[in-house]
Amino acid sequence: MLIEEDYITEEGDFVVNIGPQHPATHGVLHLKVWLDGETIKHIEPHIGYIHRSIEKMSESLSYRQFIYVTSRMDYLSAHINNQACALTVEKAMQIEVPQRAKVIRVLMAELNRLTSHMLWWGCTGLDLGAVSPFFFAFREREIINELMEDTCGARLTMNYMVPGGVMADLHPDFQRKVKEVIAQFKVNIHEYDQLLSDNVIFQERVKGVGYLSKEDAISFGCSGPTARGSGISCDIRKLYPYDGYENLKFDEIIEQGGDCWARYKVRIAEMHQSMSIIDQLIDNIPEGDFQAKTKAVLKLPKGEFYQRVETARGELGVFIVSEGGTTPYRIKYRSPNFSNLSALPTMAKGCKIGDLVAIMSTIDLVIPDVDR
Amino acid sequence: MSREELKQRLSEICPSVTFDETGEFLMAFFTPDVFLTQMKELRCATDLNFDYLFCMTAIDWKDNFTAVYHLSSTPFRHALVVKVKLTDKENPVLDSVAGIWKGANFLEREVYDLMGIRFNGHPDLRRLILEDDWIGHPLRKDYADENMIEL
Amino acid sequence: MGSVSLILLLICGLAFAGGGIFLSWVVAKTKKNAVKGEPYECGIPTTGTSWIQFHVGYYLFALIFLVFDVELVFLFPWAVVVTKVGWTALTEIVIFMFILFMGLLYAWKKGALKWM
Amino acid sequence: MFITEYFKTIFRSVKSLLTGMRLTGYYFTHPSKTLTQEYPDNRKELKLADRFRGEVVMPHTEANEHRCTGCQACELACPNGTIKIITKQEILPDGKKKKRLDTMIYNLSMCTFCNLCIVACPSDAITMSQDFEHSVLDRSKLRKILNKPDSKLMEGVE
Amino acid sequence: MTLLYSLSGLSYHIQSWLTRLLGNTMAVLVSEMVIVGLCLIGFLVLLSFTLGYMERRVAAFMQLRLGPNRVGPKGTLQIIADTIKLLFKEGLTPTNADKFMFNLAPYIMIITTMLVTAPLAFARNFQIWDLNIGVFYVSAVSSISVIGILMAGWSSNNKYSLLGAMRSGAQIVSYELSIGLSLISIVILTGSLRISDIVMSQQNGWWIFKGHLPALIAFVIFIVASTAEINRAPFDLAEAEQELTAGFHTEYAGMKFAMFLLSEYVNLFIVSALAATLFLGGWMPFHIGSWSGFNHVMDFIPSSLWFMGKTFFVIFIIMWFRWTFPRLRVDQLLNLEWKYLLPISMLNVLLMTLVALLGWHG
Repeated sequence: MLIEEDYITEEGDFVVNIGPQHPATHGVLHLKVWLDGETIKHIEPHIGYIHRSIEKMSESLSYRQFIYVTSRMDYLSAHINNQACALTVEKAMQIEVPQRAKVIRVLMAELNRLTSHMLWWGCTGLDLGAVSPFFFAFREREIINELMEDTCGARLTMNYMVPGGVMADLHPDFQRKVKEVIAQFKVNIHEYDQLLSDNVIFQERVKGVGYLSKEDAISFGCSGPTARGSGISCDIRKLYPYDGYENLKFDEIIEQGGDCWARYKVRIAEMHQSMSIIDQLIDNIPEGDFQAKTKAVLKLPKGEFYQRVETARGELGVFIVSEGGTTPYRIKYRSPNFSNLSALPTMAKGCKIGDLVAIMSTIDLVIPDVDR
Repeated sequence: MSREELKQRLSEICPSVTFDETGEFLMAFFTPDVFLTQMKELRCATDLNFDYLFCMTAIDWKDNFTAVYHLSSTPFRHALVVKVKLTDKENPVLDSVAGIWKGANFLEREVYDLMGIRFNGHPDLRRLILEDDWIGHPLRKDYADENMIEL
Repeated sequence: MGSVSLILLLICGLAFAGGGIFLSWVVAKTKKNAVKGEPYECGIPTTGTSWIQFHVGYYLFALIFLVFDVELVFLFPWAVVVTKVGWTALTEIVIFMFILFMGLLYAWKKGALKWM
Repeated sequence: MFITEYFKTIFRSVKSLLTGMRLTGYYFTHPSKTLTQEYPDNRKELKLADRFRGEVVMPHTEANEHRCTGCQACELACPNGTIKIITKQEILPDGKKKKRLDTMIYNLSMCTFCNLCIVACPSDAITMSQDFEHSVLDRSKLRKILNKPDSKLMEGVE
Repeated sequence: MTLLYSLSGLSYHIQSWLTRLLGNTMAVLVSEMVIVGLCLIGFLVLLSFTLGYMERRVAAFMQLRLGPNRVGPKGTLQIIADTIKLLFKEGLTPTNADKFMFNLAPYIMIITTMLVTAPLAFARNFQIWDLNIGVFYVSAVSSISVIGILMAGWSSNNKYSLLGAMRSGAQIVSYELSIGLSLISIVILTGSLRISDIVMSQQNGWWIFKGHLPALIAFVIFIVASTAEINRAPFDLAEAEQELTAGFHTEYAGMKFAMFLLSEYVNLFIVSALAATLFLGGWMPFHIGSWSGFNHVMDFIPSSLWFMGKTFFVIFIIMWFRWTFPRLRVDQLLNLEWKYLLPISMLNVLLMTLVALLGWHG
């Protein structure tokens, strides 16, 4: 009904493999590309190069242990992944999370979203041939990472969330440092515009490229900035709030363009929104416990539990089927990148090879999240 | 549409439907034989309009496979979980919904790869994640691999 | 030094490139195997040949280029004498360029300047 | 009008390009903004966060005492089987038999630094060190025994 | 002492052998040529080392980094270390490649680069060959390099290489026109194609100041087009790392790859030197009207320094481009040339003729 026919290789077709070892695929993604001159006729994504069987692994891990594995899925929004798992367990066991823990979680998640978007911005520049943005993006990202290190003990795969709250209290310097870095970033984000957003070459490269219609975006199950760039309202923080997002003032960014430029603008605007959320919370961290009292061994009641959160790339769903034991019977991670990647062939059809790079960088793929 | 209205409406589409309301979403059990037409109805009926298949997976229960479809509607914001029980453990087959939701193409390939459910009418049913010559389907409970490490 | 220098430069280039590559051939350890000889395509074996008939878009540019390059060849001697000849030279070249410019516009309109 | 639009495009493009060049030019002329940390040279100034998770260590006092009771909580908490605890039976002065720690094997090559073992430990016997230079030439060196030879359980820790 | 003796003995033997073989005049000529050739090779190698180091440092400073700083004082020997590394790399040839063309391509690149250096005026009265069609010669010979690139890309039997080579073919060929037209607009002013004449004509002011607006436009177009001509970012579509991994030289390794790298840097120097010669007065010192004191001080600086200074200024601008801008797409690249640069430079030539005929260029 809606599916295009499978592409059949003809005699004399120019088939180029892009990836798994390619500078622009951001990981080990293999794209088989049928070309006509420079124009893309068809793309076939081949994934699974770093499939680590996280779902199968989680089936043998306890509810305290399985959280850490999810940091390795979308490693750029590790906090948010962990948060999703912790929330699912809390929902199933009906644990009341202290207010302080909720605020800390949201703060950390938004900082994480900022770092993720910064890295994405740098990589977008890098993919389109401008090397300098990469280093500019890492300037603030590095400070935020160090700040994470202060509180969580690690920079990328933090494992800071536990069912019932967070693992440790905030570092005493946390508030001061966050304020510093946000103030600095508010000044420096204008450099992002000067270097890329306003640049005529960059705009030419992304405007009108990689069009994804609203219908297609819904049909492919896209989420996050990829879908919001096509005009779909799908911000989980707004639609199905968790951890106190309902009390915060922020906008859901929606662009109608559907092209790379719209997706780019969504992410840039989201950085501003994240900063405003951090501004609202940083001075209002309530006193209290950072962790609810939980039993040493967690046992989920029998049933099925689904919890979704908004990671930096879209909707992450954790679907746990429990038989009442200490480990999940079946666990499924609905990863945002998986669905977004499946829309890539539609977006890239009829574009040039150079556009493919732009499209991939504005979808902001993280391959470990696709493979899981 | 509220949960009661949804139940009412679903019973119209499929008289044999049974419900389970223990979870967060309304769960409806469909039967495999007329599954495809009912899914089409869910997608196309103007008052239901389940256009967003946001999660699809399968569970290996001891006596059956259960395919789980998480559906929601972007205009109405109601959600539904459709479940189909496949009792044939040796050779589970289900109709493909890849023609209804484009995203199901990849999701079904993943389920086929890891759980071994075949989808009738899928345009390109190959293994997605593992190599083409992999033996077995790892997410099945009876899957055994000599190289597997027990933790 | 005159035109001899061209031969000198030619020999220099040959000697330099040849010397470098020869030196590398002498000092570098060579160990050939089948995989090393494969063309690099991100680690995936190539499908089909790379030597295929290529899209015509590439050659259209070569054709238009040829027209304008001939123009350029005419312009060089003209440019040398234009100040001596005076206004006649300008009028002539305006006409010449106008015709060429029309050609460019024609190609533009026909879509020959669109990359396939 | 086509012609004015044409020249406007050129003007706008050149302006946007110059804005970008001004930014990189600014940083070129301000070397003090350089962020490079010259790592092996700055070891002395390099200060890692207190909570940085380097590797699991077991602190010993000067009297060669540790706090590990050998309860195996960390072994159970570890998701990857990084820690292995071997216990032995020890006869206390009052004649009772008691389980005591014999060796605590920690396999750094399998550790993901998730901190779950530290949280699980009831007697605060293990902690994370700030050491991050783990590279060795021989893989077997990553398998470490955390308790020092002939070390004893600290008085009063149960 | 023995070594010195044996060296002078050796050179004496060679001298007498040459004299016997070729006669006196020819012998002197041959030995002179060998010395000049060695000097030239040494100069070019040194030049590409300098440019390599400069590029890394410029890039680093623009990106808040330090750049190479470990090997040698301030990292100056880094590039030599890299060359030695490349020297010890295995020079692979793909099994299915067209082996003859594959191995020939680096030679073509280097020889073209060498040949273009002939008419450049490095300093006052210092030119390898001051031929009367210097400008024309440069524009003619430099376009041979596209053949080298096409050969490299086609013969590799690699799809990335082929795409890169085809792109570069269309690109270099197109931008050639703009370069030619901006050269012509200076030739109109000087009435001569000889490089030394062009430099001498700028005695009382460089063309970029004397030539009014058309000269400025021609200068900008020349810089942009020559950046494209030598395949440098933002026009590095032939290599386009993020799209074609390494474009036309994907399959090259070791010293053969080094030859491409070297020719890129020397080409960068050549186009910058040409821009400096045509628009910025070559080795001519900077003079201001009747400020004789100032002018004397300027004259005191050696002419070679003037030339190098101006050249490196242009090189810096081209590097500045590279580390600021994203890469263009292939159709945009050709749009830029055919729809913007070419019509404008054609108009510019007419404008320049007008300026010349009205005698404003004094």
